[in-house]
Amino acid sequence: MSDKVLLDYGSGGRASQRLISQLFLNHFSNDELNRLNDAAELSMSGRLAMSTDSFTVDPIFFPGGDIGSLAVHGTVNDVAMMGAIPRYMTCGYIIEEGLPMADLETIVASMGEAARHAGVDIVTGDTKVVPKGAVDKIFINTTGIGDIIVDPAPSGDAARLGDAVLISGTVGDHGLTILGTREGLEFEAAVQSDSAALNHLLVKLVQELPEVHVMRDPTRGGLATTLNEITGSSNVCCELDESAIPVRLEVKGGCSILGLDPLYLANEGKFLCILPEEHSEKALEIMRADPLGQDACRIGTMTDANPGKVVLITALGGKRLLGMLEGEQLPRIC
Amino acid sequence: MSDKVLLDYGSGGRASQRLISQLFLNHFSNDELNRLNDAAELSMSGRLAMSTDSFTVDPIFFPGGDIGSLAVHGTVNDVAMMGAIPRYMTCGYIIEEGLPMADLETIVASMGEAARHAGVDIVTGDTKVVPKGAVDKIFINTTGIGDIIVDPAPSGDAARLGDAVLISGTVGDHGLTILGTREGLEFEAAVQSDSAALNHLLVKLVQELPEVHVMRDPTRGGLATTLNEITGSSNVCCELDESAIPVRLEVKGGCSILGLDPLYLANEGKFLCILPEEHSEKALEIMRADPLGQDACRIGTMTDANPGKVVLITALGGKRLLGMLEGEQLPRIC
Amino acid sequence: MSFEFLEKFRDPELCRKMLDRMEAELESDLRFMEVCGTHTVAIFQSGLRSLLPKKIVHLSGPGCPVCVTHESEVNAFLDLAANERVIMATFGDLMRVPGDNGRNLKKAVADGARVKVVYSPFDTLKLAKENPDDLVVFIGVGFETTAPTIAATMKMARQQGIKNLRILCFHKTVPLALDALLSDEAINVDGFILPGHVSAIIGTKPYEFIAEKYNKSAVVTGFEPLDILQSLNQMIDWRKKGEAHVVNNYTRIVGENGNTKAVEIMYEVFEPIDALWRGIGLIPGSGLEIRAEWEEFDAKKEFGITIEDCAPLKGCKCGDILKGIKQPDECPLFGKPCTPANPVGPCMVSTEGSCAAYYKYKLD
Amino acid sequence: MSFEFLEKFRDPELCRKMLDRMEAELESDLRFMEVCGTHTVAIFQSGLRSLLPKKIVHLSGPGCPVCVTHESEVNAFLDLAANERVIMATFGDLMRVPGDNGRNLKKAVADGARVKVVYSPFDTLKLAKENPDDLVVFIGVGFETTAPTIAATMKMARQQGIKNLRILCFHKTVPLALDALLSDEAINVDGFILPGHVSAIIGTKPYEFIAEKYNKSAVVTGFEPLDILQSLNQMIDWRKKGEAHVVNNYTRIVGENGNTKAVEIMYEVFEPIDALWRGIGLIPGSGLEIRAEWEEFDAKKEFGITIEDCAPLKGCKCGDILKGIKQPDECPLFGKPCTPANPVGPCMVSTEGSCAAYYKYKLD
Amino acid sequence: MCLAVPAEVISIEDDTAVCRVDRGQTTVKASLMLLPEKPELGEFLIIHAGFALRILDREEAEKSLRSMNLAVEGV
Amino acid sequence: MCLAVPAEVISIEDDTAVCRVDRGQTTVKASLMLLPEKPELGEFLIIHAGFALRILDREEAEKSLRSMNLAVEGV
Ligand code: SF4
Ligand code: SF4
Ligand SMILES: [Mg+2]
Ligand SMILES: [Mg+2]
Ligand SMILES: [Mg+2]
Ligand SMILES: [Mg+2]
Ligand SMILES: [Mg+2]
Ligand SMILES: [Mg+2]
Ligand SMILES: [Mg+2]
Ligand SMILES: [Mg+2]
Ligand SMILES: [Mg+2]
Ligand SMILES: [Mg+2]
Repeated sequence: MSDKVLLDYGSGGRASQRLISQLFLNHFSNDELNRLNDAAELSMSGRLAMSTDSFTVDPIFFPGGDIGSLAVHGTVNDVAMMGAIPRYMTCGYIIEEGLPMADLETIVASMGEAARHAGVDIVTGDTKVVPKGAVDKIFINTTGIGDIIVDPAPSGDAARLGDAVLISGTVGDHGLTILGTREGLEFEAAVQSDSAALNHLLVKLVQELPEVHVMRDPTRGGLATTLNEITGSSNVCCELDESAIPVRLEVKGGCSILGLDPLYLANEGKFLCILPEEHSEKALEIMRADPLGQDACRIGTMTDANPGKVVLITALGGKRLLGMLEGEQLPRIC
Repeated sequence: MSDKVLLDYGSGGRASQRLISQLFLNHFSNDELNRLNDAAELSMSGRLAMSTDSFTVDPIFFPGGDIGSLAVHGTVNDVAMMGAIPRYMTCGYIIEEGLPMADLETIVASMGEAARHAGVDIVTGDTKVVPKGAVDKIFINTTGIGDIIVDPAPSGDAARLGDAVLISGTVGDHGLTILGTREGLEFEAAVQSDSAALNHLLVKLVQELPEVHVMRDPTRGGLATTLNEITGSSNVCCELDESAIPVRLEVKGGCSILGLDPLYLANEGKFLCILPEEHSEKALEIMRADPLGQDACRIGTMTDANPGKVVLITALGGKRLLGMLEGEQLPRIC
Repeated sequence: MSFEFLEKFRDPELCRKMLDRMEAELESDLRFMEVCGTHTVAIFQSGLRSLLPKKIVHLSGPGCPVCVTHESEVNAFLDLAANERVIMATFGDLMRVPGDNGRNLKKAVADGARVKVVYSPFDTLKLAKENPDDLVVFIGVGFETTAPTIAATMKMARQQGIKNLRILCFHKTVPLALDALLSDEAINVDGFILPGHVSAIIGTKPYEFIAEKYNKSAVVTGFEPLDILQSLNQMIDWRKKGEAHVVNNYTRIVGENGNTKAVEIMYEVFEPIDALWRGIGLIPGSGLEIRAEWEEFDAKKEFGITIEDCAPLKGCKCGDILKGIKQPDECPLFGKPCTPANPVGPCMVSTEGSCAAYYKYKLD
Repeated sequence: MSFEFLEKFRDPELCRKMLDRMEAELESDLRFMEVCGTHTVAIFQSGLRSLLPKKIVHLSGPGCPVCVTHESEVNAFLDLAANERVIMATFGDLMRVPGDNGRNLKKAVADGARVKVVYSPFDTLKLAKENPDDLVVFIGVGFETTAPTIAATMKMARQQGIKNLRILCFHKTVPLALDALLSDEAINVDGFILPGHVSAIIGTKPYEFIAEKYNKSAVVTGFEPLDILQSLNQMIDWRKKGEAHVVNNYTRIVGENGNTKAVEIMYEVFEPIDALWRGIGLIPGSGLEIRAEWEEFDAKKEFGITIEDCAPLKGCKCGDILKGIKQPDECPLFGKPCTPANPVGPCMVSTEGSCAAYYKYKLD
Repeated sequence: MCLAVPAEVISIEDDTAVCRVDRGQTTVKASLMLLPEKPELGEFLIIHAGFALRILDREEAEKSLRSMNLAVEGV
Repeated sequence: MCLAVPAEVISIEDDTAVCRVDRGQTTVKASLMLLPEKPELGEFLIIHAGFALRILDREEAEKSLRSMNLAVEGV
């Protein structure tokens, strides 16, 4: 294969076949994918969780991961947030003509590795190569599917009065890492993306505690936005204890320079767990037993104070709204 | 909402929520999507078919369809080619900052309409907005899932000696339509894309004829490439009767000017059906009873002449190889 | 020194005591106004506002440089952004500020304008070098804190022989604006929290007129909760005694004479000019303009840009809010239709505007 | 007239009769060579080749303009494509033609070059107008069929005052190349199928030397199966009689004097020059060069491009194939490593090359 | 690369003809700059790279067909 | 927009200081062009838009804290 990706590699012709067999099958190989049918044949049954995400992160390689591993983690996590065991994944690559083949191989290898680690098979895929300038380097879509193992499945509208709000670790690491790679921003932070597959931990959690009401990963928009979505859907108020929210000093420092709030920065390896008060200690115990949840802690409670809103109880003991942003200035973190 | 798509609409914040609720939910509305969870909860069982495709067609609006309807048809068809009833779909939008909102709405409306017509629910999705220049207008990924209703499912490696090769209608319509929209190509053809959801017809076909060996839609790379894939996987020879292959005169004419072969042009609403000789008449009858298969005909036979190859028997009665192209000169037809 | 030490200025325990003292000492409403958007945000974000005694009335003055950037100035930079030769460079704060017909820089980018958000004006040097065939125009917005950084950038550009950098200079200075505000009879403020970082540059002397001419108190204050609480307690004491003072509480950062080198650099490049303030109007001598000796950088000259006053916004109560006559949520437009996503008046424009802070942080 | 009428030239029934006649009349092998890539493709694509009697030996001459474009010419346009000022315009045929180190235009695009595939050279006028700050360079490749279209485009460009269009002129002419080929002692061909569309421009006279000088037959022929079969039958008859003729069988398109207007326009702009043919070498007077009066369009002059001969390719048997001494699949490199995706020699380069046609269409 | 196709003139404007290719409704534009004479509507042109190279001579075409038929007569 | 943060000087090169922000390992570069005097390593700067505006005066900071404590004594 040539040292750059050419349009021919997305043509459906011989060049496409070479790319698929020599690169994708090589790194993703499994019986179903290898058949190269229009669709994969899967055997599943009962209640399924299905989720999709497109990944357009810039830069495509960043401390702690790359677009390939991120594309696995993002989707595996979304499936697992439903109390499901992620089983199968599809991937759709859109590649810019001229992308170094070595970069593509690194990404595909990283994706294969992440999928094996998460225990999911990539069973079907699609590759498009578009003319130079029609896409920025590479975008990846992944769609995942898994078996839901609890009934009812955790859901964003299932938070209830009195529920404890837990977070699995520090917030803002991924968002600040991406910012730190931006040219022109003259800061350096010893921090890396938290991008990780949470499914093994999440499955353990719901198996032992099927009482979990909500699980959700605070990705784009960060903790604040995700909690606002949940309080909005569940019509409860989340009272958050600012001092309890774990934020790395490096992330705090980076945010102070840029005038940003870490609660709005993206995470790619954290989850919120909302469940009845009485199970919160047990949940924390399970979370902390896993390296991906070792900094887990309780950060708030669902109350009836301001239904639909998130209220931050500040370090001073004051209260203020933690609203949803209109948009954000920081593009392409996922 | 503003008259152009802004980065904010992909931020995960309020602007994103407005876009989702006012545009996507409005056109796609169904119970599962409306819950806006990280993943959709589906109830299915048994053998499932799952397929994904990214759509990067340029132009995004073309005679006979647009990228929204195409994104439904492409995936619905791939699922149905497995002898499955397509049930659910996900969609991932990647939108260029500055895309006219009216264009986006047209595309989303068209996608909603196509999904309803195909009888699939769009149950979860993802929207990214990337900076101007980071993508060319809009790309859409769809992933579909359906219940396989035959055992074994049709498969690209299941063609057998003596099988009849049927095509559901004229070839090259989509590819030539897209070429006809290209600036600088001074030809006009009264032809439109054949983009269509074939699932209702395909389901009828396999229900009545579970003996079907292969069903496949000759998209990128056209009839020639798809047949080469099948003969390669099944290790049989496809002897094709050139005179029997239906090609519109408009497509023939356009190809003659450009020096192209219609057998390599993409189709988005046609399928190849390969099945035991004795069922071919029945299959054609079923196909012709549906408007989408009214021009169906038999175009060839699987033999042992040149295993793995496609042989064209020309109008003169000569024989030649119908090979696979290295790549193609015609980008972004899907 | 250490960061732990600096964190003492946020000590919750001491804050609580300050608040208790305040509650105990307050006899009647104390109406105070901060003149710096960073204070506005600090007071809301820390939760301090929710802890202040009812009798403390918190008002926000014309303290956000983005909010007071005049409609005509906004339209001028939006017009310029549409120019194909131009790459606009700007602080992120300006990206959403609306001009006429709902235009803003975010939408301009969507329409094809090239706009680059910079963290420091220094970044424009690199931008200019990387785009030698284009004109990089930096939108010079900000008070005395910021103006010297632009002046220093211009000096560096001249030194490096950069020919394609321009500054669209809309800088404003704080003391004369305060004077204009205070000269309004309707003003109803007991004391001012003065902008700490502006003062780090200009020192404390330029504010002395507040006590002398208007008999009001004013404190140069830092941005930590204790800084603010301490200043409020002082004002309570002074009012009890019937006194009015201008004092510097932010001595760790602010010297009496400020940063003379920065002031020098600022006035080497800029000179005072009459300026239009959004929601306030013309304030003589309250703006900065590029001196003739530096006109090679002057985007206004290059593009013949002039700034004219225009009719005030219908229904917007910003005038009353800036003067402390009304609170944001007393404006009938607040929240509907006026929101940060769709601001009607200046106070909703920037995240540091008083209406925006109310909208974003205040619990009902 | 009608298309139905034209389709009669493909009538399968008549073809069969022609083939039967051929079989009946053939006494020994007839080795014929076509000199036009379009004939090569027509013979393979129609399936005609598989129907020809075994005694008919089909050989492909130097008839594809892409294949005979010299290695140095290919490197020259690849070098130029990398120039940032340049937008290359080209027929699609050249996109995959390999230069040294495996370079080609497709890879150049991936590396950032701007290359635009055009259907007609006329399209370059629009391209030049749309990109006034860039230089549009059209790669002028092709025989007499194509050269007049480029000449007409240059005339139109001058008329429209277009200043930023250049032609990288590598055009070649057929008759002298045939002469060179025939002068080789090793040549083993009984008769030639002459390029119909080249002849539409130059007429039939320039080929008369084939019979006169070399005592071989040659027929100007159309591209439909019957055109080709009819010409082959004639050659069989002539050989029987021991005669050699040059005749025109494509009279519906080709006049004795060709298209005098097109020839005039072509030579108004171009003049003959010695040219290097890939796989053959230097053929005096067989190329076209832009005349001094038109040098404002001359990319070679503008960029100081000269074309030098270089060592022939190792292992490639194209020389023998072009002369009819070997068939493509007799080359040890055929199919491995030499394929259309990764061509070693000229005959595998374009889809009209004889090795490429073998690879693409021939059944084992 | 010498590919040229016959097409029927359906309209002419200035030096450009719009021509129908094959029996369907596909048309292509061709410059008439290289043609010595102006074609009539309904005549056939042979088009290469956007230029008409020649007007197709119907009588010659018929003659050719006749001679082809003659050549195999009695076969 | 007058946001400025304190940061500790950890190295200086030419007219630029690399400074640590908060207790973690995040650093930012700041131009010293506007400072009347050169800071020492370990000193704190107040940084705005990439420029150091002032060196933080430790004694004054301690004085302020003392007076704050004094103000609430006995409360
Ligand atoms: S809410 Fe809006 S309209 Fe009302 S005062 Fe504030 S900015 Fe003006
Ligand atoms: S197969 Fe390749 S190497 Fe051999 S003669 Fe043909 S072009 Fe040359
Ligand atoms: Mg398919
Ligand atoms: Mg998702
Ligand atoms: Mg997600
Ligand atoms: Mg696909
Ligand atoms: Mg790019
Ligand atoms: Mg999620
Ligand atoms: Mg698919
Ligand atoms: Mg498909
Ligand atoms: Mg998503
Ligand atoms: Mg674009």
